[in-house]
Amino acid sequence: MHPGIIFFLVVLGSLLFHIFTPWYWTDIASNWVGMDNTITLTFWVGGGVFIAVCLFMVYCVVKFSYKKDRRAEYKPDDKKLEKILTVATTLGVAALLAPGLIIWNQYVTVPKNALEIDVMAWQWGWQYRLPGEDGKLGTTQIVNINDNNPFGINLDDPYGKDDVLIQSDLINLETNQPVKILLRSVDVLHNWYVPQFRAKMDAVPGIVTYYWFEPNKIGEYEVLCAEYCGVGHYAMRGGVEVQSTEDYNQWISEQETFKDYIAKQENVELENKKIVKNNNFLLNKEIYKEE
Amino acid sequence: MSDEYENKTGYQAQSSETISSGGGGGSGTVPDADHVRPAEIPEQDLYHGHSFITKWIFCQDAKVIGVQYFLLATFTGIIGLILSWLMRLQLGFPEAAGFMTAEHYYQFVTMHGMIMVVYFLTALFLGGFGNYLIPLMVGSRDMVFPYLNMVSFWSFFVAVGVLLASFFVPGGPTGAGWTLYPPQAILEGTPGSGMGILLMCISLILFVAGFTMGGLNYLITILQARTRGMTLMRMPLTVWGIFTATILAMLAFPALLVGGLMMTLDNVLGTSFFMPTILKAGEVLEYGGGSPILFQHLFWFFGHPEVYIVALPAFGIVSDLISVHARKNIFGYRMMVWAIVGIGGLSFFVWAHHMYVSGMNPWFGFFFATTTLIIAIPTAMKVYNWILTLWRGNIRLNVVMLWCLGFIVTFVNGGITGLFLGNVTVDVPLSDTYFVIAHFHMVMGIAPLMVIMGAVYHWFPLVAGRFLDEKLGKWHFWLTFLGAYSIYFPMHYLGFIGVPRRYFEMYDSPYVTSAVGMNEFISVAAFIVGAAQLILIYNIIRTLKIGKPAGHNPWQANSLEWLTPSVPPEHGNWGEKLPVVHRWPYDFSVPGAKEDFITQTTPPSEVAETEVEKT
Amino acid sequence: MSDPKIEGYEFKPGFKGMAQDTGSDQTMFKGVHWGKAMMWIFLLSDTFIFSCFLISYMKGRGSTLIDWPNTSEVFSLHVGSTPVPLLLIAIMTFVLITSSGTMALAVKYGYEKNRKMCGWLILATAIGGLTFVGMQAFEWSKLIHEGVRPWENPFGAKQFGSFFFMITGFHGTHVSIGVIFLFIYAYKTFKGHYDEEKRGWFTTMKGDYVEIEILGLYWHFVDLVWVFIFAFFYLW
Amino acid sequence: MSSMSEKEQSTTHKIGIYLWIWGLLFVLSFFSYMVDWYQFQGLLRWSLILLFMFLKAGLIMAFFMHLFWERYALVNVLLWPMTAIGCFVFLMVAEFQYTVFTRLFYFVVGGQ
Repeated sequence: MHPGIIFFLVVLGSLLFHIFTPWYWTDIASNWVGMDNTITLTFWVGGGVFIAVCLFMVYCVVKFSYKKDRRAEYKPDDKKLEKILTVATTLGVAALLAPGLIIWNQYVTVPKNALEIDVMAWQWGWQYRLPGEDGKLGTTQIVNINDNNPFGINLDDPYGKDDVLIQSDLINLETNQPVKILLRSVDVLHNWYVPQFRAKMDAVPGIVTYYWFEPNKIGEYEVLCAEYCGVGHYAMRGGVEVQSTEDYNQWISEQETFKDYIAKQENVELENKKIVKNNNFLLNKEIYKEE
Repeated sequence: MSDEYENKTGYQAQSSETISSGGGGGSGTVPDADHVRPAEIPEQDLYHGHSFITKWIFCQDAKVIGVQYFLLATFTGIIGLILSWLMRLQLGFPEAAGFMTAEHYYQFVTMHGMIMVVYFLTALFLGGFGNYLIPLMVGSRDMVFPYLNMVSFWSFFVAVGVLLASFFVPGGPTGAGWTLYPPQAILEGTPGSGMGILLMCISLILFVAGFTMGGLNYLITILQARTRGMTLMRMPLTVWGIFTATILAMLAFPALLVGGLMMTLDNVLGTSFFMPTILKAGEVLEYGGGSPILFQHLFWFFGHPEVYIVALPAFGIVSDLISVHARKNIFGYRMMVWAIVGIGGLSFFVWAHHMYVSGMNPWFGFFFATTTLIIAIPTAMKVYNWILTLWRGNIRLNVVMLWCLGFIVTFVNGGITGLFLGNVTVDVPLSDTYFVIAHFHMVMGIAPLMVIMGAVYHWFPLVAGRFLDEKLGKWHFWLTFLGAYSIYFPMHYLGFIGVPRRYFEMYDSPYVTSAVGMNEFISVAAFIVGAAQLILIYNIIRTLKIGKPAGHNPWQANSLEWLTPSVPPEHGNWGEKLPVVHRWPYDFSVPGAKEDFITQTTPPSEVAETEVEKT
Repeated sequence: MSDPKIEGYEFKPGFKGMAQDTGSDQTMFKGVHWGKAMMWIFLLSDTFIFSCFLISYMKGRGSTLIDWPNTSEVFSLHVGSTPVPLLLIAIMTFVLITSSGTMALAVKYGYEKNRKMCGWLILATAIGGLTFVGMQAFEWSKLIHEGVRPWENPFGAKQFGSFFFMITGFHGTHVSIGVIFLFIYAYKTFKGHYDEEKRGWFTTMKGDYVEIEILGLYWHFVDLVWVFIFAFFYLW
Repeated sequence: MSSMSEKEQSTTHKIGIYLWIWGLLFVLSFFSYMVDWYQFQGLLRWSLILLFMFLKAGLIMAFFMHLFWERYALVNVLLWPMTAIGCFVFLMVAEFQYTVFTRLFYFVVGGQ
């Protein structure tokens, strides 16, 4: 078989694979349709160039394969053709870049009404914190983290007391409500990524990073860690449930606030102290016995 | 010691006019048209080895050093290949890979990446092809600092030794991913966070030191030791590619060196360059205030030029191969040179497109997306010029040309997906997924590999004096090309469904279940492609014994490396007198010429009746 | 240096000359010795190393919330009982500049083939460098004595100690290597190796006074780096 | 190296120029030391520091390292790569300002 034909089949196969592939992106569940559209645009432009270049190559290979009595054309360059190609390429690239930059501008500009969610990552798990009635999250410090303060909230920050704590890797979101994901990590890099929402950003220890999206499809989604974070990386999962406003309000009212949590912990501590006392008592008795 | 140096006399600044017709017939008087400026650099003294050790091991001949680099890089590359097999076994057939833990998997991923990018591709292109071809192509006797060149190889040797030693230390090699991002690289929870990462950093620092010595050689040889008549704009594009890549390496490796050094200090001394306050297993570690993103900036300030360090020599070499085997001049030579230089220059202003979702200052996205897509323009020009070189050529469809065609297909494919990832918005859903893996394997794994293979088939007759077998070569090409394409083309679609990279296993997510079949397919293809490389090894061994002798200039090429008095060229390359260059290396199929090529040393008076446009 | 004479080549000044040099055959840097060209390119690479260090330092110092120590206090020296800010650093700067000046003169006398003068000036440079390293060692030991370590710092941000020891250490290593080579070159100059074109140990090249200039380039570079370290580390 | 011997006459300069530059370097170093001595602050301090630094660096490179007398081909090869460093510096300034902003805002100040 002529090599040109095989190369042609490769191009054709690529095209057919693209058309008939069962592996394609998941149904989008957020406002970032623009990203999908830009990808589609890039596919049309880029795919067109790929096919055009490869078919031209195949044509050349078939048409101009070696003949002993023929001479190749002698033409060191063609300024005009090169100019045309440069301009055309520049236009194509600009056409791809423009929507990219516009949507990126939306991506980094968070709408005013977005709900802030503190996503805290560690090796290997997630937990979440929502603002309470004041609508603001309290500041945090990693050094504050202990059993009584699992999020490391600064105790002297008045905004922190009513924060809603969700000590689970599952979180619920309200549909059509923009959320600003504030990512932080206590140890290494992580990345809170839901394929259906398209958006992602690394959680970096030492700073707080953010991105935003607006979930618009009710359902359950899986959270994946998308930045390598050690041996447990592949198993670092979480979940998101997008709910209607009523269901969401119902759910949020059942969650405990930092204030509740402190009160509960104090109770537990009291209980623990009692238990420890008892234990010590028993222990002492046993030691007595042994002696 | 001084008697070991030989000054090949007979070619001094004063006595130049009588022999300036170089490769052509020296009839005594030289026509005006053939006049070339007399020599301005004195003849180089060379150290000639006497014993086996100084001739073949601690050798100062750039050609031997080139082969040494080539062999060691290939050896390391084969280790990288085996590691990739193990990874594919785990991903495709996890039940058959029961011996592999997640730790092993991540260690293999890391070592595979680092080996292939730095110790295989960089060393092979610059150390291997660079050493062998630069002096031959620019017409010098050797590299300008042969001793330094030898030390360069041996530092690379030690670097590889240290790298491989990390397989045998407690904790094993580092499993931090080839990007070595802190904090995880030096924290428990990542395999090899103690000795492994330390040895990796040491090995990289040795590599950089060794490479700097080699790189100085390549640059000064090209800038200051060309032969008479060899202007920069008469150099083959191979030399241009290697030259620009070396400049990039000289300026980019410092960032890696600094990053590696600072991480080593974080690891060993407990400094906090990259380490913020960290809570690990309920305890706050003794770090604080550092910035992990700084490492990423340093790493990619090196890492992006590194991509072009691998790609530019490939661009250059493939241009030469296409031109020779299409019997046609490379289309738009000037444009090709400026594209190489432009890509090289721009590559220092695009690094953070690897970091769109890293949490850096979000406004950087605008800057880096723009600069990144600007790079697409010169790159696209190069692609156009390659295929326009084929247009109305007289294409020999031999193995070398097949590899070039394979390069064009894979490179265009990978370049197009680069438009996806460089454009900041499109990168957001696709980054850190298999799309990225497919993209960079296609564009800087398979595409440069195609060029390496083409170059091996092309220059083997020069190095060994015998042709590699065509039939075996065709089997080798089709298995490799079709296999590799079917590994990486479908892999993009895994990225579309959102499978993150660096997952040890991926079968418990409902939406990726359908990836099982594809993973098995990719793994099988990977095994076949890897095994197909045995054909090349067999071919080389067979050829060395019974291959068809090549003789002088077997491909009817123009460039200087084929015009040495002896094949393979000896130490000193040119025998009695250096060649004199009269034209660019692409005068193929000139109308009116006797044959379809005019070598670079042919003086104008000999081809006066032809219609040569360029000189 | 001013234009050498090359047979069959007419030098032109300015950018026109640059275009002509770049477009010519054989060499791009006309009349520049291979070793000198190599040293320049190496220094360019080394510049990137120090730039990366200083950029990291800027990023590290800029991002920390803990106060950076007041350098004019930390590096002050007591004269009698009054603390003089940055006194030692100022002296070190003057010493290094002095040695740079002697080096420049050594290069000049080298090209004039004034063997004795050249040798003595190189020796003076070496002694200047040695003094600098000695004072740096004193400064290190003073800071270590006060409790500053690469991993901690009693006066403020942790990164102060880390960057201080790393950057001055790396610079000090450059100075020390330079001092070793200065002594070797002084020996070779006095021995007359450059007059009789004796080959070096590891090179096929014949000895030439241009080697003094190459060494000089390295030494001035070390001084140059110190200018930046002085401005960014001590004065900021 | 034969071409070098021809070069020698043209490579030396009068000793005066070296002494002048030497003196200037001392003076500039003294000035930059004075910036700290008088504890200038803010923009003035920064512009003075940078001014004296670049002047000193320029003098060393131009005269001690002979760049002033070198041909433009060499000078340009050496200076153009510095644009990459400039870009790196510029972006890292933006980066540390962003870092310190997030740290202050989310760890210390917050909504207060």
